[in-house]
Amino acid sequence: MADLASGSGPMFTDPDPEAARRVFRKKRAAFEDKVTSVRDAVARFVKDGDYVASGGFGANRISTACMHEILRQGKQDLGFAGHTTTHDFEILAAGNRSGRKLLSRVDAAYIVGLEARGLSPQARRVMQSGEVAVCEWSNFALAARFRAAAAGAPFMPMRSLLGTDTFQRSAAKEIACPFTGRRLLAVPALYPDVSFIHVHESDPCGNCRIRGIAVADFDLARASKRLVVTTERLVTTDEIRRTPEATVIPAFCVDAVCEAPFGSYPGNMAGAYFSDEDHLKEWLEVERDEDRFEAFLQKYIYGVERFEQYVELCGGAERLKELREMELHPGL
Amino acid sequence: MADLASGSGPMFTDPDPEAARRVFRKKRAAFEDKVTSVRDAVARFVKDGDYVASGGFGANRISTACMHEILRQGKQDLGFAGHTTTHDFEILAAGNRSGRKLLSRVDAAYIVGLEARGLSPQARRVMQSGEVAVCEWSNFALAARFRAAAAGAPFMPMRSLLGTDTFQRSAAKEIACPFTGRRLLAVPALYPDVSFIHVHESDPCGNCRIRGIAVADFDLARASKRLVVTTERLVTTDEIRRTPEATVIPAFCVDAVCEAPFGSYPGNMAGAYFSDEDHLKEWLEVERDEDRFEAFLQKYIYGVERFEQYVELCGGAERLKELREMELHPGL
Amino acid sequence: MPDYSATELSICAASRMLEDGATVGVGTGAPCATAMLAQKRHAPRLLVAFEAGGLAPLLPSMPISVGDSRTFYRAQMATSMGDVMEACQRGMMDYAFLGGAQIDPFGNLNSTVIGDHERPNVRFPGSGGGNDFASLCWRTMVMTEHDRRRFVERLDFLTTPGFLTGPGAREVAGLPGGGGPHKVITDLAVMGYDPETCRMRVESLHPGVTFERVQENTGFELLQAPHVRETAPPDEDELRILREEVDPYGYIIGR
Amino acid sequence: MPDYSATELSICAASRMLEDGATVGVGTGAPCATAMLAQKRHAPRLLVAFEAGGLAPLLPSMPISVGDSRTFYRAQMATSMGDVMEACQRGMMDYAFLGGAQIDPFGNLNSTVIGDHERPNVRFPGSGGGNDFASLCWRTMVMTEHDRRRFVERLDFLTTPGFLTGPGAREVAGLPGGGGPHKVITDLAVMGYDPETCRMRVESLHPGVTFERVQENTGFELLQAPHVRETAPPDEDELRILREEVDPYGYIIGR
Repeated sequence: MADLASGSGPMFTDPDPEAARRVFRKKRAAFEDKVTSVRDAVARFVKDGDYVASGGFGANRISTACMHEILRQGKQDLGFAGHTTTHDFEILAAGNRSGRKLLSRVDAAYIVGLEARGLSPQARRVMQSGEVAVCEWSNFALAARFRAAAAGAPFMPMRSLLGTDTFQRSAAKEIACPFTGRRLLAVPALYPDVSFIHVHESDPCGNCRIRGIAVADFDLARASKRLVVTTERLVTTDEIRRTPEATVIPAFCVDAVCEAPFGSYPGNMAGAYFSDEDHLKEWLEVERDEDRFEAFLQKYIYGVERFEQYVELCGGAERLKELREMELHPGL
Repeated sequence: MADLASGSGPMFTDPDPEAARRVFRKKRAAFEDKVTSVRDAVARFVKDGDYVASGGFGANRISTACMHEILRQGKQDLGFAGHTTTHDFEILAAGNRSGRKLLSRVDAAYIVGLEARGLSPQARRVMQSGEVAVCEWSNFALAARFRAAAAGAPFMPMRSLLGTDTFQRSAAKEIACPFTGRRLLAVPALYPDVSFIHVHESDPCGNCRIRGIAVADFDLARASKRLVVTTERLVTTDEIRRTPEATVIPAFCVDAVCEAPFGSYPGNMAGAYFSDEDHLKEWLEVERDEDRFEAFLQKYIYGVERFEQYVELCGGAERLKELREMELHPGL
Repeated sequence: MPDYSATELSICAASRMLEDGATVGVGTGAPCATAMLAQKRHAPRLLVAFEAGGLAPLLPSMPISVGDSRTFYRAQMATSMGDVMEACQRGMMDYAFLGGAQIDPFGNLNSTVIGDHERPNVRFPGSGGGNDFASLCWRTMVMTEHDRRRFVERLDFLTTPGFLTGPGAREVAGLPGGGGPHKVITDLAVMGYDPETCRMRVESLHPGVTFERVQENTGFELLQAPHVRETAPPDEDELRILREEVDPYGYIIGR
Repeated sequence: MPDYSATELSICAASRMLEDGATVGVGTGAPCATAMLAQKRHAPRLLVAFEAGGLAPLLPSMPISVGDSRTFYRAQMATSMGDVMEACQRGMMDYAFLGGAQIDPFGNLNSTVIGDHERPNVRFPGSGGGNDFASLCWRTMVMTEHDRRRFVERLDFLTTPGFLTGPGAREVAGLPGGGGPHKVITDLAVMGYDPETCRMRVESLHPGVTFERVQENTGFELLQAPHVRETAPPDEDELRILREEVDPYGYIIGR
């Protein structure tokens, strides 16, 4: 096939599995206690200029605790993978204010929106300013990029994106199938420098269980050069070994384990608590006015030291009890 | 890259996802009761000339009940995918005797052997006779072929097989990576006409749970044009819906559900019963002598109507109680 | 003859197009309400899939996100995004049911930017799973409000494929064969596509709506089907299920 | 000085090569016994992976199959073949530990056929996961009996890659860089590979074994390491663990 096209979008990460193999060769600690604090994990594993990815989907099972800490520690010049990132993206976008630039490049499949809740004014300001380099993808394309990296392959073949401006603005390439001759899309492996995944249960070594949908986290965990896990609760390795088929992320992929109860708040955590729609609405509301937003961030993020304090400010145990009710009785 | 090589092995199935899409478009019954007998499932879903695949690994979680039925019904001219197929392959190889030809083509990653137990004389006779066309693969390569088919992609890129006679005798091709320029292996999607997978639990619609390793069955189930599931026990759909993350095979991939307690016997079934090493040894032993083998098959397979009768002949409840003990107390 | 809103009418009209036993990938909002209505009324065996991994849930209420816990509540399987998308790529999903966006005569959609891509006037979320659903499912259904800002001759950005440039263009581009846009349901009419030209055409007008009014609210020339019918209005039963069971709080139908 | 069999010696010698904290993909038989011994003696944090999906099990006894339930008994994860193989491809597996086969001077292995492929004199199982492990793990260890039928100048069939035709050949073929054969442990000696030529060389001789005897039992010319040592014999502790805990029924060590 002569007329194979290439997307013109920027490639933010190196898809070469040989480079990745040299990094992964050093990841080995399957039996090591990796329990640490969110603050120390972010300080130790996130460097300015890193390419970051966030697990979960939308405002569901996201590592809010780590997103806040990245903002609080004032990390700069980060790349970010946006496969239906909603509130997590909204938090990081708050780092691009008053001359600061937390986000400098984004692989975008779904950003700036919060699904049925509307669009984030702050995220839109940032993404419309031209200060952030953007490469376009679809959710499946980004998931396939993590799949390729997790497999240790430089790319994955797939069949969407073709024929659209989304492809033109991506860093994907058209290829001819060696067996059928068909035109296919090849998406490059995406190895994030560091990823943050919130789970229901982890042991101190990082063997993790997830309730409900895994979204792309099976692959994201394996694709990441460094992986910080936050968990609703710590369980023993003995408990993990009772049902090994329930493990989704094995310890040897994990670099840090942080106990973070309600760590997805104000997002949803399956079986634990529903999303706090009032607080999410407040975020969208205050973002309209830069001064109010500044005060809001002071109160909830910059003004506190730990995520637990934020949860307290948002209503603490009382509010979480309500959200638990909503989660357990979804018909109401 | 100018010197990209291709394996010279035969391609037994069509890797084109367009052809497969037309078949999968008709697979829809996510809410239909598909409970039937092993006999009827094999009679209805296996046609002479079909390409067949078997789930599990080695003699572990295999659908022995269906392998026996295929032999009993005298199916002919079948293709077969051999990713560490041991006792299942041994059973089918018994169909290539006295002028009959059950197996006519095999994608081989691991065949004729039973791992630590030794090689099957009958399977070796068949594979050394030249009457069966063989294409060579590795276990990962066959798993990747199922992965490609499950993904609806015509191939998967990977990095083993390269540089060996295994590649030369495969139907794989070398390709150049569109991003790194590296030489890679491309393995073609493998869509079996019909597959047989034994699971721990299934509901009447075919939502299945597996205890322990899934091996390649997540992908095999999705790659198969027709899928026959045998299950240790039937559970209600209500039970399945209680923990949807535990489902490995969703109903809309399944065509038939057969309740087959001890259906992997004399193979191992995790948490239920260990393999019957005495009976497996007897198989290998009698295969040395064609007459004794004939009598053996008469007694255990051709002479009975149902798999349950075979289990009875092998010691029934008493023997299974012993195998359960061995499984639950593996230290002993 | 009950009274009903245009939104209720379009949801009811769309739900009748989802036959029992079909498989559909849905987005949040009206598409999800439509699928829920179909399940509760005439299509109990409609398999609903969500891009984040929810497969055949018993939806207890309207999801806020296509990945929230309602989307896999008592589901047959809570799986991964890849597994759902690969099922679409394998050819197992009949319908993609997408929400509002900028749409052109060939059913192509824009949900990325208005204006220049480097420095857009408006940045929208982007494809999400929309491009994948519309590329890989057999038939794409779109629900949106009907106005000239949404129905445009030329998109600022082609995010999600319809028929692209016309007959055969999807196949030439490498997309799976035989798929593409199916229906567009708005507050004014139901549109399909002309088999010859792949251009949008009016197939039924909602009660009291003239073709002229639809054309006025459309930024390109609309074709007409050989026999333009009147959209059948919702019946009592549909409205009761929609108002009492599907959307009791009126998130979508707004009351 | 305890008495011990050649098999016991080679298992003990091999197990000392597996350092604590390493990751190893093992086959059944001697390789598995070796890994178990290492875990129980000096490498409690040795991560053992089985190709069928068992990850970091607490092996209660010797598996009969690399997929039987012992291989994921109280494991950290019971996963898929693809997940384990992809971990190898990603570069996370230090050692591939393979069993006996026909081997050539460059450490290439044959486990497919003797004679012509279409109509072989002997059909062996084939690659299984061997080719993948040896292609994708960093270092390949092989345990086999030492005789001229096994150690041959030319393989009937190159199933599994060693150094292929010599230095750089793996990389030219497209295999991951920096991997390849590491050690061959037999009942007579421990062999490694000459860094210049990638040809097999004797590194240590088991007590009482001469180089000449090893060469006699090898179908190609063996090189010698600059300083050929004597293989350290097993100590009481190793033998006790091996005999009482690892292989009490003597499946492997045969007693």
